[in-house]
Amino acid sequence: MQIRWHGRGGQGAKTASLLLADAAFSTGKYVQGFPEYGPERMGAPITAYNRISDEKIRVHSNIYNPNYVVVVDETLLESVDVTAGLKEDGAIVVNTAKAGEKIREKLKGYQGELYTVDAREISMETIGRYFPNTPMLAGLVKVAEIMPENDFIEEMGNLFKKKFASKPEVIEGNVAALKRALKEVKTHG
Amino acid sequence: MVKINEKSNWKEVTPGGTIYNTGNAAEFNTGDWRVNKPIFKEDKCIQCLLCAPVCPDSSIPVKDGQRLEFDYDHCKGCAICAEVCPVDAIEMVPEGQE
Amino acid sequence: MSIREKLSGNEAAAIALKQINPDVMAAFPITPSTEIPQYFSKYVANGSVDTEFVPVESEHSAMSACVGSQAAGARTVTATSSCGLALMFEELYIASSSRLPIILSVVNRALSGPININADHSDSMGARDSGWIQLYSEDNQEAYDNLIQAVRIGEHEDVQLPVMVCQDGFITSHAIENIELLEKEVVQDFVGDYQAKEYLLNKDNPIAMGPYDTADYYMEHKYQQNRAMENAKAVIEKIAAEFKEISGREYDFFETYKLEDADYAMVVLNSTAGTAKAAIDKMRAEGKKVGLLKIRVFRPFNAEKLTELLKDIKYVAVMDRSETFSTAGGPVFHETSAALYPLAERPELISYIYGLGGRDVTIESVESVFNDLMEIEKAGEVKNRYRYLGLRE
Amino acid sequence: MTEKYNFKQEMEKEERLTGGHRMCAGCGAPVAVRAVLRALEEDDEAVIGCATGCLEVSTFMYPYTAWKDSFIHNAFENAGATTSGAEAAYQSLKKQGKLANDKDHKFIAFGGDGGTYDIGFQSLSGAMERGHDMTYVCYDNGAYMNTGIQRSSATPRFADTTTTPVGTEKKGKSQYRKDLTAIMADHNLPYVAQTTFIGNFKDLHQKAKKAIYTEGATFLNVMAPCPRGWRYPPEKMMELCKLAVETCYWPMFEIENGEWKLNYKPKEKMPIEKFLEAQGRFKHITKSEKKDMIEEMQAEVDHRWEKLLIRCGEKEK
Repeated sequence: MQIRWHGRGGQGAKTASLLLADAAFSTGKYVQGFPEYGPERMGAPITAYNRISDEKIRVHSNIYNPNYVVVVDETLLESVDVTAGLKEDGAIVVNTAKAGEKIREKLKGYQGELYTVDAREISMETIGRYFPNTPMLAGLVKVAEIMPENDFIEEMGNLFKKKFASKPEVIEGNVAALKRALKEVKTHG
Repeated sequence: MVKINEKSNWKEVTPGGTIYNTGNAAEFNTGDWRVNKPIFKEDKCIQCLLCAPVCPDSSIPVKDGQRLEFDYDHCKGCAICAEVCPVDAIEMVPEGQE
Repeated sequence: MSIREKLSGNEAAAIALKQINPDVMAAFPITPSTEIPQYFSKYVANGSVDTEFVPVESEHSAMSACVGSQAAGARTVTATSSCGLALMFEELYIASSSRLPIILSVVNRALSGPININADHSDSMGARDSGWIQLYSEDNQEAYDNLIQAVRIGEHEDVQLPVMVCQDGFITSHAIENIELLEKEVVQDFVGDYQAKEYLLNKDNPIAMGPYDTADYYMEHKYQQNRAMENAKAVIEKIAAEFKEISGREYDFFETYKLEDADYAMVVLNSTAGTAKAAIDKMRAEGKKVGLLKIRVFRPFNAEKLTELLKDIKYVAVMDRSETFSTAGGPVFHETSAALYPLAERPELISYIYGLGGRDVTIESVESVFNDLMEIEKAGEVKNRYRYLGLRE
Repeated sequence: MTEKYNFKQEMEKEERLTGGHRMCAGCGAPVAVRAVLRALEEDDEAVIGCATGCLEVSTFMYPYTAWKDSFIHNAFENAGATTSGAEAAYQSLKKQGKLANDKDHKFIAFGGDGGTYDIGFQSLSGAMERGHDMTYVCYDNGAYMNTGIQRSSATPRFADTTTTPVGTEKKGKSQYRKDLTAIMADHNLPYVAQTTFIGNFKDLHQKAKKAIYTEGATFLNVMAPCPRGWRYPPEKMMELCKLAVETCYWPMFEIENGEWKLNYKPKEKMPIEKFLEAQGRFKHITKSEKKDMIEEMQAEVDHRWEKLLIRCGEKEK
């Protein structure tokens, strides 16, 4: 399974790809998580990738034909060809509060499945700040059926404990964000 | 000069990567980095121009002692200008919701 | 009218630079090339050149200032040795990738450590892949002639690459020998005025140099450098032909000495070539069919020509005055071997590491190498292909 | 030679740094560059050298450059030497009559604190000591931001950086910052100044003008906040600068031909805590119960401020 993340520098798309690799790793999968490195700064469009497989992964190239695309920042739909190479039987998960048809208009004739997550609302109401990567990660796990939801929540809880060792107060909010996102992913066919 | 892009072959890129049309970053759009957008309220503006020097993206043009509309091709929406404006003549709104 | 003189290699290099009359020289002293900026400063002090001399605080800054200067549109030169060249390492790559035809007079010396001030080629051989054209000089005459030609080679519009001209520390840099100099006016006519096409000080067309180059462009830029190096081959020949007209002296990628009918040959560069010629004369008088191939141009490496010259030789000793610690020979050996590989029938190649840190090379030591080759022929097999010459065992 | 500062007129000057560069939203560095370049007379040409760093890689990504003037980036540690080489070329070509002399060329080098205080310090010192007719401008954001917020010798004590992380045993950076402006003053340069962004940029403008139009090697140290490294909301840039000045963490002063002059003296010195608590990188000391680290830092700020007052003749020794 190949996944491509579109985000902006500073929004955590790279972190999300690394967290996803961690979570999938915990289920015994072979994983890759890597960003495309460049000199881009905070706010610039960036790309990150995941490969998840039952077999050892040997390929070390970028991903050109992903099964799944995650768009962490909706405004990227205007400037980046997010569905480029996306497989017809794949799916795209977009962070937006907008209706599915509004988003589909921007996807340049893409016919495959579209899912949306209102990561802004979820993040603000659970974490208290705008960290769209956490809900988007949950959205993707649900859509791509990467692992059972309970295992995912448990594993992420463990990861957050390590990641936020110095600020344990944010762990609960992040876990809540995951749970809500799992429930609130909307499908638009 | 021929426009160089990532499809240009080795004969077309400039030797040493030297650029002959300086200042051509103006052709590169960073406006789409913006998540929040500054809106210029001309009626409130007192033309003190304090917003102009603080812009990291050279996106507040000044002419004849007056600041003009934002250069939205390059503004990244950092909001420093809105913060320094003494009369609230710059309002930040989420991009796409102006 | 040539001028007969007796000069050390450093004096010869300094005079070549004086006659070239560059716009800027930025340099930092290091043994054994120190005398070159010293002599040059004197020319500046006495007004015999128009050059702005920049006495920088390190070799890194020397090459950095050269990059800034040449980029600004000035013909720029410097000189260094050993650790100085090593300190310039990063800048060597930037100079060549920025396509700046800077001229560097290298007086070869061993790299530390341990610290050692005498001749070997570990400095310039370490820089062999930095994108500079490399010319090697057997004596003061060649150091002088090569520097004058280097200006035209590097600045040629098909090339636009920096050139380093090497000679052996102390062995030639500090030895007084006969030399024939050209008249200053002849040299100045030969090198001509420098006019960069695009440069920082061009007030009508400002430029920007030294970009961040992403993976989308970097390889194309590297291939351009590769093509410039390829173009340099024809330019080197053309400039040599023109130089012959003003000097009567002939230059090519390689110089051969009694090679044509030789069974045993030595591949070598810089001062040892001269000693080898003397040894060859001695052995030829004894009826031994020995010969020499001297490399003048190591970058670009003219593999085709080298193959043509060596293909019929039976045994070849390839001499390296620098280590690679590959345990499989030095850089000259590697490149010679690679060049000959496509031949169906190849000479037998033996690698010698020799003369490190100034270990002397005599007629006898050269003879011993040829004798080794004859031994190998007699034995019918090569027992040890990677050898050290003159090592106490 | 301090000219009257006509703010409106200055703001109408054509930009010499265009938009379209890839610096972070809210970055202080391009604000510093714009302000320095505005000090150039419109008719004067400039050759600009730049050390590797955020500013360079983000303003000159092939095939785009945001710089309108001639520009050269060489490496990280040699903006001083590179620009000095370009200046030497200018002197040589001008002297030989090889350049059309109808326009003056000014030479300006930019470097961050990494390229200036640390890896480029030798090259800077050499270029300044040789007295090339150039201005070196450090945009000091107090850490190696380009490589991901590692400490530099300009980083304030206690700052949480990726090479001085806060842990159970360490409370951020152990050392106070290097006083580079004073070190440059000790090079006996004709003009050295320290400034940042205040109000309508009058102080920065006048200092840049003096630095560029004083013959010989001159040095300008401009504090340029980094929202990412300092961890503050980007829109607060001007507030951060004001806090740095009002707490006397970043005093504004100049040294003209050896004469030290204080350009701004707060009516009442603000406690350093105000500057620290505005930044996430000091959260571990401003939010902890123990105030001794803040007191320590206050003592050092006070000590340096007193020393500066004496140097500037504002106070008896």
